Amino acid sequence: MSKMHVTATVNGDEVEFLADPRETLLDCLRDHLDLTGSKEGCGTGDCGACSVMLNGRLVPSCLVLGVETDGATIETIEGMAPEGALHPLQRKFIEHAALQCGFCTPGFLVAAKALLEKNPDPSESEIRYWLAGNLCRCTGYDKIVRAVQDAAAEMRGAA
Amino acid sequence: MVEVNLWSGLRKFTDGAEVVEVEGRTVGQLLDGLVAIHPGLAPVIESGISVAVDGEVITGGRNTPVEPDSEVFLMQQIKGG
Amino acid sequence: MAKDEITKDFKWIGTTPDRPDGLDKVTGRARYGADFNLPNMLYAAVVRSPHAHAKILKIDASKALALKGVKAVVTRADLPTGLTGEDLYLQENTLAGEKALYDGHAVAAVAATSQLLANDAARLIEVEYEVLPHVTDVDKAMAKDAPVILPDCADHTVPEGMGPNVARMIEFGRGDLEAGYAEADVVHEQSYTTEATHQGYIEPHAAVGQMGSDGKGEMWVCTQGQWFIRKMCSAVLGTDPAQLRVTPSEIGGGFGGKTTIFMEPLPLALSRKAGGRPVKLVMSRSDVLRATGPTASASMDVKMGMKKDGTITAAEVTFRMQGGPFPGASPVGEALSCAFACYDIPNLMHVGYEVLANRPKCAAYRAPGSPMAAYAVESMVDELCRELSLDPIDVRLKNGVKEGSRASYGPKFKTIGLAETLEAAKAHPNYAVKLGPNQGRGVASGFWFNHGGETSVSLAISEDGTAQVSVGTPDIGGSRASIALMTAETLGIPYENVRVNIVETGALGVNEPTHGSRATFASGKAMWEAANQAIKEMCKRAAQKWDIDPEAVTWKDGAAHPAGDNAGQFEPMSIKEIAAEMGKTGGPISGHHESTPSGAGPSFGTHVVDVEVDPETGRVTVLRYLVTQDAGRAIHPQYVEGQYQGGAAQGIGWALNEGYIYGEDGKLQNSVFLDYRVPVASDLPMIDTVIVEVPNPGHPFGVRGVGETGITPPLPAIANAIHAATGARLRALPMNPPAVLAAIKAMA
Amino acid sequence: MRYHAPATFDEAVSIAAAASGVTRFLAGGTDVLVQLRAGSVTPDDLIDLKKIPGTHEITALPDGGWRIGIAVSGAMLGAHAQLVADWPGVVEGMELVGSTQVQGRATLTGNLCNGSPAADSVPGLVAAGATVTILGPNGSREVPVEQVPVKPGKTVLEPGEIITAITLPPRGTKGGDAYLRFIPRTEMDIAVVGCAVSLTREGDTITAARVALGAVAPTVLLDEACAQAIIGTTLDDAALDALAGAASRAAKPISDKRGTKEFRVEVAGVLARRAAKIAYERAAK
Repeated sequence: MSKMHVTATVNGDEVEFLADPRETLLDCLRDHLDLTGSKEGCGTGDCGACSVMLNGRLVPSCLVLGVETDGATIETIEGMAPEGALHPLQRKFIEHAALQCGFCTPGFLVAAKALLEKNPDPSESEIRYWLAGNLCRCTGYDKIVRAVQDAAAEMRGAA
Repeated sequence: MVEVNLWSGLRKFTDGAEVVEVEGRTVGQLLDGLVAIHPGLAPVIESGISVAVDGEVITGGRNTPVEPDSEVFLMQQIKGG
Repeated sequence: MAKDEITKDFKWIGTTPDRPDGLDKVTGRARYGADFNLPNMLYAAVVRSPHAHAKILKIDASKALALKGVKAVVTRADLPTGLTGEDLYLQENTLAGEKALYDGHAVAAVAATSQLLANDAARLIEVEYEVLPHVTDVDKAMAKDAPVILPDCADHTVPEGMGPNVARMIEFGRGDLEAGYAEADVVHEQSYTTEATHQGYIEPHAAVGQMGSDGKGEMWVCTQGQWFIRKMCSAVLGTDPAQLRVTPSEIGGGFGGKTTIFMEPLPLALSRKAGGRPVKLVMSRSDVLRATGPTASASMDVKMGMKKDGTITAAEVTFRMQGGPFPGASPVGEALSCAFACYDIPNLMHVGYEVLANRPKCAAYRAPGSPMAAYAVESMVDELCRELSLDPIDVRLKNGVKEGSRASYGPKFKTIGLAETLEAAKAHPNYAVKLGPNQGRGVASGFWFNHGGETSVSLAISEDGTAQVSVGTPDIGGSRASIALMTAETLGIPYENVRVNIVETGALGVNEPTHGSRATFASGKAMWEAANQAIKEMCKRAAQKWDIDPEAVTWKDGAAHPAGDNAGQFEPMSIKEIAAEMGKTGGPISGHHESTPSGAGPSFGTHVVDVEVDPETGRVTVLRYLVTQDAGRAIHPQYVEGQYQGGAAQGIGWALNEGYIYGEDGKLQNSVFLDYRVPVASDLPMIDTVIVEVPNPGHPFGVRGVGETGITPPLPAIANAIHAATGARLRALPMNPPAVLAAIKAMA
Repeated sequence: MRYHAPATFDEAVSIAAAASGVTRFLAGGTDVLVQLRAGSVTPDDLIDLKKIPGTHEITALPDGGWRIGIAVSGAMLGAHAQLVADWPGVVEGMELVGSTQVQGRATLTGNLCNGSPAADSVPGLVAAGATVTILGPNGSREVPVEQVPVKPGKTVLEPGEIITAITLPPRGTKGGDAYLRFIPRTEMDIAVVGCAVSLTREGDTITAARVALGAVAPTVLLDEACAQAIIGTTLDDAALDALAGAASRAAKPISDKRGTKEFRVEVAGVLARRAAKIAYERAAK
């Protein structure tokens, strides 16, 4: 099967890769662009570990084909601390011990960032429902919710 | 002599005894002594058991010392998650 | 160690600094099992049985091998013969032999130059089956006329006349049951069932393996225990463990499910057949649910007698558990030993049966066996408390074990903290919240033994006085942080000056996995021994410089000091000064320790949950949740809380919605996260915690393992709360809405 | 697998007409990619409709109705304030499909074409009286949504036919709709039972109603008896009881891994009652 040429903007950089039409965006990020921060936990859009921003919208990259993203703008976890300075969410996740094994963490961070861009002051319930598509099996979510609340408060203060 | 407490399922190998007096200064010696007295226990001990000495559950240590007045229990082997 | 020797004045222990691996894990840099690639690497796919039980008549891989880019196919014929016992079962589970024993059982594997090609090739491997009758239900598997899964599976414990799938029988007890029941005012007897659940770690199993024709190999793998991987893969492949070097990746959750092998020998076997090219194999979620190691399903009978004042006079259980198609995998022994571990009961009997079934080979899952046992026993205690109108915490305090109590499984307990967790629960504001209509409160306690296990640690002082610690227990929930804190405390240096490395099998002696809640306990204890060796050496170097007796030097706050005025007047010599000169004063300074440490103190916990039940739909909403548990000593309290909260969340999932669903055809019907329903963020409230600290005398800092106990009480606590809210008693898990609604309707 | 990204619907139809093997269309992709991943369906030709101009648009029609492009995601639907004000039940049905992430991908058309009786967005469309425009080699036709699913996994679409848009009728004044579903968790499930109610009030009296039930039959049901139970009433207790009874009677479910038959019958009535109350309140605004 012939591969297709794809040009996209990933974390601000223009990238090119060859994708088999059957490969997902997640496959392409991980295998062709060596961006392994996005994880595959299910491959069916049920766990959120592969969350990325595609043209400004939060999507599961396992449910997007690589070939669909020609011309698209993509942001992944690797683009969250571009100059090395952590995003407030990243700092608060560490401070609040909002991760144990850390496998779901990139997906949570990308999803939580999308939430705070849309809603800078979410309630606990809004955080929980927004993040319902991000499974975490270690933490019971308590510390994750607190980290998002704290990051939101800090970002509101800074704004 | 040390008193070794068995679980009741083992009685069929020990002529009904739940407590067996064995000579030994280590866990390993006790286990060997048990098998010498009641050979039927050999497969049980070989297939893996835990031993509690004075309340301490010992999984591997045949060399763990045992005092004559130590409280010794044979237990089901415990695995963890 | 005597209790009064355990100090309480710590500089680092009990603080909550950032975890050492935090930055890697929030930036996507941390490398997990599937994040690793090697040059010239091949990709593997596995062919799995679509049948629950079938004879394998023929495997024809010729079409797959004809595809350009397909480099190797392995079947059972490529593995050595003559294995016995657990090694044989591991091999049989890696690749089916004469029969496929469950839906998803691996039958063949293929390696090719791309993942897509490997997947295509796997579909071209033709397997001819003769489908056999199957059994997946534990009670049906017990029957005498059940399909035979493994001929002659019964060991010496099984009496004559049992069904063909009963592999083991366990029996232990004490006292006089009949006399005990005669003393009781109420005697109840009930049966309970639990369905199999999966650990549900978010990271699927993944490995890259490489092995030459000389049997020398390398492996990168997500695992709780790299030495177990080494030993088990070597056994399955017939190679030497010392010739296989296993490097653990970061691990995306395990909960016991990554303490053994499933597909891990396959990349090695494929590599060996493909001329030594490295091979990567990553499981799909569906593979994980179908063909890794869930916990057992259980069918349990409980009988208990209680006096009007709440005294439990006698109790007995009979547990039947299936652990998949091989003996030795079910946690029935652990379940029996945990069943009454919270109670001091004079008259007890435990009977257990391990049963084979056409389901995946069970693995450990967080406090294996204890949650099912607690569901049965703690529900029964609640039934009796309600009948006698007694407060459930008071009854547990009255009967609860304490130091010196004889455990239900035999020996006497040393220092333990069950009563303290009960008191903490009773004193917590949650226990006083007034409940509204359709709301109810449930209480339950739980127990786990904790474990020492084979442990090797080495510690080295760097030239600048910082320290590196090499441990063999993968960091699954923050153990780098806890071990670094204990190292800083022991050496008297800043936390930031310690680096804890999780090392490969070539770098240390044997270690058991991170299981049995042992990482902080056992690796921490071994680190302490190793650090003290290094300290002794540093004191020696200072003594040499001061020209005094080494015994006259003590270590305090990261420096050597003269032990007293008689030792001489010298300025303290810091670790930095000593380290800077170590090359000239006798060489590198390090310490190491290898042992199977004893002294792992059990951890008890008590949970209090409030639920609201929608009487029209049976939906259970968890309103508030409290965990009180004895940590012995919380080294990094945030990660202790994390263990409590995570355990509670997994238990809530098990109680309410998780469970394997097998069809009449013996196939798993819910092998995706859409239908295998783990709790999502919006399903749970904040989970309140109280860290009780009754120091464990078996550890230099008083540590008890904290990982496992927390999953034990939620199952019965929620059942008890649902009963309080509705009057309906749910004696089968999961207590999902159809089950709860049916129970409510059955009362009307 | 060949991937096509046609620029017009006509081009898409001609690609499909020329294809001889398994053909799938890509709107949101949340079902197609799962099947692809599982290896259960690997199309020979995959036709991505998202690059066709207009497919991402929500258009207000002159008569007060709405046209929804086939690539409009759930997230876009939920962000459209006017559409939400008119048809909150339709939008909430779509917003229940999958996670926030899936909402960035999944579409009404895709959910409909998947042909699942449990599809969350379909009862709302049926209750609303929505129609779809179908384009095929033989031209275009307009079909009510309730006629699109034929049986589980099968729709009225002939080979080579595609849906080009969904049309919602004018809401008018004093109308309201609502969709409720039952799932065991709070999120991330497919309906065990779903119920949508759309109604119109004059004062306190219901003058028109459509009630649709999901996951209780091989296709989403539009039930006339349910509607009759509340038309002409003020949705008093007697009407609600009648509605619940009618919904439970209409339900002809099976027992499966998501729920038992008895549970579904019972809860169909519970949800109908609750959804009707919400729709009734919304119609007053």
